[in-house]
Amino acid sequence: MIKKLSSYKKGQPLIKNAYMSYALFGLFLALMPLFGYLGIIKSSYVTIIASVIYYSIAALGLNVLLGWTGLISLGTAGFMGLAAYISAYITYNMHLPFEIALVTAVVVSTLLGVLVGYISLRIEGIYLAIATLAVAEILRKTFEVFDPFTGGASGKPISYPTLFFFYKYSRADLKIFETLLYLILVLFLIAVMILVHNLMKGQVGRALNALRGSEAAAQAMGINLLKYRLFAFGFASATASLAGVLYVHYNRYTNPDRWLLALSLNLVAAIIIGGVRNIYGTILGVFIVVATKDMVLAQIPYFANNPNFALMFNGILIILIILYYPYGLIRIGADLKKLVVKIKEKF
Amino acid sequence: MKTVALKISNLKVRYGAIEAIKGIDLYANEGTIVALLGANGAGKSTTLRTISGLVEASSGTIEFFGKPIHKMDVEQIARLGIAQSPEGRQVFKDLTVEENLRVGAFTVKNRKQIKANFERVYGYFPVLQERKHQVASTLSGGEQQMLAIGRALMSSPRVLLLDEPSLGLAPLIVQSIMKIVKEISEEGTTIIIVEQNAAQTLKIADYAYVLEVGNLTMQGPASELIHDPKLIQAYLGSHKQG
Amino acid sequence: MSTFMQLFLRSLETGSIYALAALGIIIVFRTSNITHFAQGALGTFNTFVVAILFTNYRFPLWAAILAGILSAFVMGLMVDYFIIRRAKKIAPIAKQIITLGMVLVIVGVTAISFGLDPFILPKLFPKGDVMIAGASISINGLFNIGFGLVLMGILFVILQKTKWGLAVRTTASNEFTARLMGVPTRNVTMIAWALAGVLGVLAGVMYAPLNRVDAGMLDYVQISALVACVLGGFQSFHGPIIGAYILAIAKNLMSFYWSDVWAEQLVLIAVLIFIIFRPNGIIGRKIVKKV
Amino acid sequence: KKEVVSQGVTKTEVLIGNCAATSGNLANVGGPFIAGLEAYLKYVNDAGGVAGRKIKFVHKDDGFVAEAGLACTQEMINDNKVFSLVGHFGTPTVGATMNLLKETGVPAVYFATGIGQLYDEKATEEEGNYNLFPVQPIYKTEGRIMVARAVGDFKAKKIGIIYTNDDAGKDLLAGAKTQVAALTGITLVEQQVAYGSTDVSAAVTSIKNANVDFIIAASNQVTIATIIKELAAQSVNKDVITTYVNVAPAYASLFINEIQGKFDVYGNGWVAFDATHKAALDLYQSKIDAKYAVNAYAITGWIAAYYFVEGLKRVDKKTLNWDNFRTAMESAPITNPFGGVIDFKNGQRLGTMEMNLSKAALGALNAETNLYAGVWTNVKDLESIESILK
Amino acid sequence: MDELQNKTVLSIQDLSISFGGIKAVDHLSFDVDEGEIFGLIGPNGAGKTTVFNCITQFYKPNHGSIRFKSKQGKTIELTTHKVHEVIGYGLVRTFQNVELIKELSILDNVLIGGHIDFKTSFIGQAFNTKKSKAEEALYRQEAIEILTFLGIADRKDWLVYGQPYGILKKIELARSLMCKPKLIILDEPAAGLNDLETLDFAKVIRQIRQRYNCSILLVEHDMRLVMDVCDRICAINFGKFLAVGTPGQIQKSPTVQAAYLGTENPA
Ligand SMILES: Nc1ncnc2c1ncn2[C@@H]1O[C@H](COP(=O)(O)OP(=O)(O)OP(=O)(O)O)[C@@H](O)[C@H]1O
Ligand SMILES: Nc1ncnc2c1ncn2[C@@H]1O[C@H](COP(=O)(O)OP(=O)(O)OP(=O)(O)O)[C@@H](O)[C@H]1O
Ligand SMILES: [Mg+2]
Ligand SMILES: [Mg+2]
Repeated sequence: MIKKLSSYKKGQPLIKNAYMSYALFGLFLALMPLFGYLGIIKSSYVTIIASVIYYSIAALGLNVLLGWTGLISLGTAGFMGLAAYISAYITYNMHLPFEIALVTAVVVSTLLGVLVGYISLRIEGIYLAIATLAVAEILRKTFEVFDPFTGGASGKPISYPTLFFFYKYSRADLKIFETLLYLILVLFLIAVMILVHNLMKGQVGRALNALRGSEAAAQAMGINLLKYRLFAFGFASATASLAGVLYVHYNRYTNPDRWLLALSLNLVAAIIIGGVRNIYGTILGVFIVVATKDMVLAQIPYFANNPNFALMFNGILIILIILYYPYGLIRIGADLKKLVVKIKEKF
Repeated sequence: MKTVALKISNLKVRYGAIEAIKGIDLYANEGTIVALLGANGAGKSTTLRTISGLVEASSGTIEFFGKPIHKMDVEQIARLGIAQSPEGRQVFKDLTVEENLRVGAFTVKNRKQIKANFERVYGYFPVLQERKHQVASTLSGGEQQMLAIGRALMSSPRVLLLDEPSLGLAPLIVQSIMKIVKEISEEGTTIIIVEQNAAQTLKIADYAYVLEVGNLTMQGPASELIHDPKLIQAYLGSHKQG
Repeated sequence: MSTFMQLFLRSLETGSIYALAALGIIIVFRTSNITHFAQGALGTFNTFVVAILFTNYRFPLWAAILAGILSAFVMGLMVDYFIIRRAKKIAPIAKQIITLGMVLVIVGVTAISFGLDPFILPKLFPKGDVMIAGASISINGLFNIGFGLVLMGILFVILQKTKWGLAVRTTASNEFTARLMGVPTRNVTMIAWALAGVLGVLAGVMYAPLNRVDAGMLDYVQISALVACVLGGFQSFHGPIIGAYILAIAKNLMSFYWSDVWAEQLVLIAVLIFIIFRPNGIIGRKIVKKV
Repeated sequence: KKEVVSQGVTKTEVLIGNCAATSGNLANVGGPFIAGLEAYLKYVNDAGGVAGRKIKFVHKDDGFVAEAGLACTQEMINDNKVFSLVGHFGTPTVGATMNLLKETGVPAVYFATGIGQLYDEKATEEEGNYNLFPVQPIYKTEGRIMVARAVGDFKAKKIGIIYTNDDAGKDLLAGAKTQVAALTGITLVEQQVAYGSTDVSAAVTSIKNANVDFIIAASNQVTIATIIKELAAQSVNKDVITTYVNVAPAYASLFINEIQGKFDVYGNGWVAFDATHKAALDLYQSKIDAKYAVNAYAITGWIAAYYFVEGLKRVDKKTLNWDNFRTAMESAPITNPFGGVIDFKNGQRLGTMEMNLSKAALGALNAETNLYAGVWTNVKDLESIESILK
Repeated sequence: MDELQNKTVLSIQDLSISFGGIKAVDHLSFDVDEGEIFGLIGPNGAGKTTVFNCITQFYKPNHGSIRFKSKQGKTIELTTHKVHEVIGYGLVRTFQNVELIKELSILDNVLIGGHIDFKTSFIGQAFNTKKSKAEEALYRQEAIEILTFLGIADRKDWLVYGQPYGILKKIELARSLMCKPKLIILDEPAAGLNDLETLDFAKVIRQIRQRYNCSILLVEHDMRLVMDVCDRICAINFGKFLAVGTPGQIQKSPTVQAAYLGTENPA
């Protein structure tokens, strides 16, 4: 293994074709439920990994906005929640299929996102961050008080939706639905990864980079501020709402307390500690923020019995990563490789 | 013997993997003008930054009137009386011209002195006085450059580091800057000046060093260097002038 | 009229709490370029310190508060010394996330060191009401309003008129160059963090008697303070204070005269619309970018 | 057909579990709750367990987050293979796992939340909620009782209700409305405040101006003190009733020094500490960590364990499986050692239906702080809506 | 709006703009011809950058017209257009204070200059179609050619961050060449170059004109460069017109000498 690693040239990924690597990654994720059934991993891990997946979808879109375009949004949770409620309402109260709910929820949330994008032309930096926070707060308060639609603070438990326009849920199909929805999550994640990859590697990515680096230069080079900001906001809200829809159907529940500022901040944190403008970095970051406490720390008996220590430890971890890997933990890969090479040279 | 105001010995500086300064020795006597010349990326700005403590030396020493300063903090060094007009101007963009100058005098305790310095700087650059309530970011390029130089002068420094002071200035102003530099050096301030315009600089400098990719390749009294054929070939081209 | 006055006075009291928290946020922002998401958590921690000293160690209230201020000050210094100082070269966005990490740490530490139970803190002036224009307000409330205003007035003068204030503003503008000019930016940021800590515990101590001391006590104050900063403008120190009072008053009037259910949302929408037209808040001047 | 034991059961042991928030902002509820639960189980185990089996209890922190609660519950059911979930905790977790509990059929005894979805007059096997056994009062039920008290005991005609916009407040409001609709000549003035709100003065002013006879403070925990202190500050001086969740000395202490006799604050209760139930309290206090001696959450944790153990006892030497357990739970009413009876028969899932009434009063004076501790003194014993209105 | 005369590519007429009380540009008029290298000089704060900002629409002038004969052969009144539309007509600029994206490689920075010509749609890029790939490769090729032409191709994969000032100026220039401009406006392109480099740069400017068959409008304080490469020069002071003419004429103009050059005339 060591030989193999170091035989690759510096800076070259292990798998050359990016698409191939995404496909393999997807396959790996897709096998999780199987591992769960076989008892190789705890069945709860599948649910936690699922949460890593839908939050990653939201985080990838947010990375386009935050990382590439340089606009901070603290409104992600609001958009996720909005889409979750819309989708829940359409499937559960209106008895329409999942696909219709998905499209409607994503479209509505994205339109709202685009509206906020308009605001971003006038409001910048920290003001924009807090303005988006205000938007999310407005939404969250509305989730709390608009009971007929949201179920209020008790939340909205729903059942599985009709899939593919015909496949209705019955209790006997529990496992199938669980797995199907999980696979849909994986599929969407890989699709979003490829989408972000394609868009950000090319002209769109460069345009957003330019907007971040120098608005003046970007405009002078013909980049339409409005168009690309709207795109970035639209894209981030679209992925956030996609994630929200997947959230609510996978968990069959949502409540207003889920869509707090803390979640938006966690997603920003995930991007920063995983790696700004880095696809795998984003997912790694989400894993650290969302899953370490439950999947890693909780397995250590000490932390399991002292959850407040786990909380503290998670916080310290975030701070340390930012201090020592300010460009994202994903760089640890390169460092490890270097270390392996070094060790190899020594012996 | 004149007092040595600044003495750099065997200085090395790295930016990550790149070694920008590869071991240089340099000194400046009190009240003299020392020019630091060299091509793009030779390490001139890095040298000045290291003197001010903005960049850490990887090895070597820097002494200010015999006192080692290379381990000191930036602001400590500033308080000793070393001022710099940095590359890229670095004015405080959201502060007014007046506030910028006032910060320049941050280390000066004496109010009278501050007032005198204000008058002096406004005397050198009347346009700054006209614009004293203007926010620095809206100044023209040259006006910002004047502000940066003026700000450095506000602290009545004992050693003044000027990084390309004439950048972006109109010919007339360049001439007057050179005069100003001469004038304050005659008052006893030691000046290290980095310039692209070698000919003009050598005219006012007492001593000059030439840096090439991190190494000192030439040095000598300015009056001699200005006639050195190697230097002429490297920096003055056929544009040699009298 | 007395109804209005009643709401108005109570809003001022709440506004003082928001204003203190907002001022802490703004001081940190202006010196470290960090949006201080841990302002509430730090304030909460130190309010616990006050409560513990008062309840378990039987300190007189004023002594407990002083001790809490001291602990907040020291904690602020420590945060700067151990974390912020090491993060100088890190991008501003990443720096804010450090404060998120701090929230987790502080919430954990609060639970570990003070246990899980909430505490009670009485008012500094436990008894007595005053009638003003037909509205009653407690002496303590009046004190809070007065104290808040005076404290903020002092800070305002310091920041606007003194050399220390200039140092703060240059630190925010361009820290590296400020150091080059001899501005002790590290002391400036350190004191800013310490001061923010103190303002946090003051907000906590003012708020606690209205409610109780528990882990989430300042969550809502934190968000209101952030919104107040935007409303008032991040470029000035008095803007956020004005913003805080306006926010508190608007929320109460809106929920009394309009809708108890939708007041919060309506106020936030109003704030959003306002900053679309004044993108730098009430006080903030427009930042011109010249190319 | 030969009966087999369900998962989590061995000859010597029965495994149960739950998911609760023991970190974060709700740890002050989750922590004591778990402690009370464990104390009762230890007490039972020390006495030899039930039918030769010791009860083993596992729990996990979910931080009050829905999806973490779901994952945790799956881990309990699928990986740990618990026999039953006891004291499942918190609105998000219960909400997110309701489907799962129904589908897997795992018995769940006691829910530490009052959300309305648990309320069912006739649970069935098909619907799946047949295996869910709520014990705590459900807020909707309590809201009805509050109105009954206002009308029956305080002769109020115009009732003001200040409710928080969370599940507790809203469900209490819904219950109150139901009861007002069932009565004649009673009006209800509603004011909403945000849960955790720092300033409720607008709502209080509105209620004051409405000139009501009696006030329902439909809010749990944090916000109750804010509301009552504001009522005192504005000298509204009308008696107030609040939910059972707040009927703990800690909450009375929050406001007792502020009301200064201007008005009385009453609270519903479903656990009574009066003379008849003294034995239960003594037992509890002898087994629990001293710091939780009067902690309401710890007591409810104790009760959660108690209800499960009662079911277990009834299965006794029969095969311990889910069917038998459910049948046993329904077989006869179960008396709460701290008062009240819950009857699960015929699919009734209503939680506690009888409540007592107590009043906040001054307790011991702390000389140094010059503050009184708050206590609750019993005013009326457990009663149902019908008997209150009689 | 009048069509521009045959040889005029840019015509500024009666341009005025003020900030608060300051008249930064004051009824200024001048024309630039096709294929011409035209210098704009004046003391610091004379309003040169402001003129550039008006031309490229970063500032909207208070008064006056700016007409431009576009790549497409039409006369355009620039003041009615948005900043990002200007480059589409073949007018591109560099900045006095370098405006580059530090975290990107030099090559990527240059590629940004090709933005306006990029044809593949968002959708096409999202699916990374053949066409998209081909177009990307084409522009990459072009960018490398330009970098080679300016002599910095060896650095193409380096980050912009940490590059010396002279290189930064060149990257900006390279970026502006990506759109095959008709008129390039350069704000102090030689600032930070030493004497010898400035000399080389004069050559580069002439080569650019030849290669792209374009006009160049430049602001520069280095008189040797200006006098060396410019066909005509316009001098301004306090936003007002002073003189226009060949380098020889300008050098001899007493008003320009007094306001700007000084008597100690270099070169
Ligand atoms: N922050 C930095 N990070 C990495 N490398 C740097 C950094 N700053 C400078 N360098 C490199 O160090 C070397 C010396 O740079 P320096 O700025 O000192 O040169 P200079 O002589 O002042 O050049 P110029 O004439 O362009 O101002 C250059 O190769 C430059 O690329
Ligand atoms: N946005 C603005 N607000 C206020 N004043 C401005 C603004 N922009 C420019 N000015 C003023 O207008 C004048 C012209 O500025 P401009 O940048 O055009 O000068 P310039 O000729 O390019 O000078 P330089 O050679 O120094 O770059 C300056 O005095 C400047 O202070
Ligand atoms: Mg330099
Ligand atoms: Mg200019």
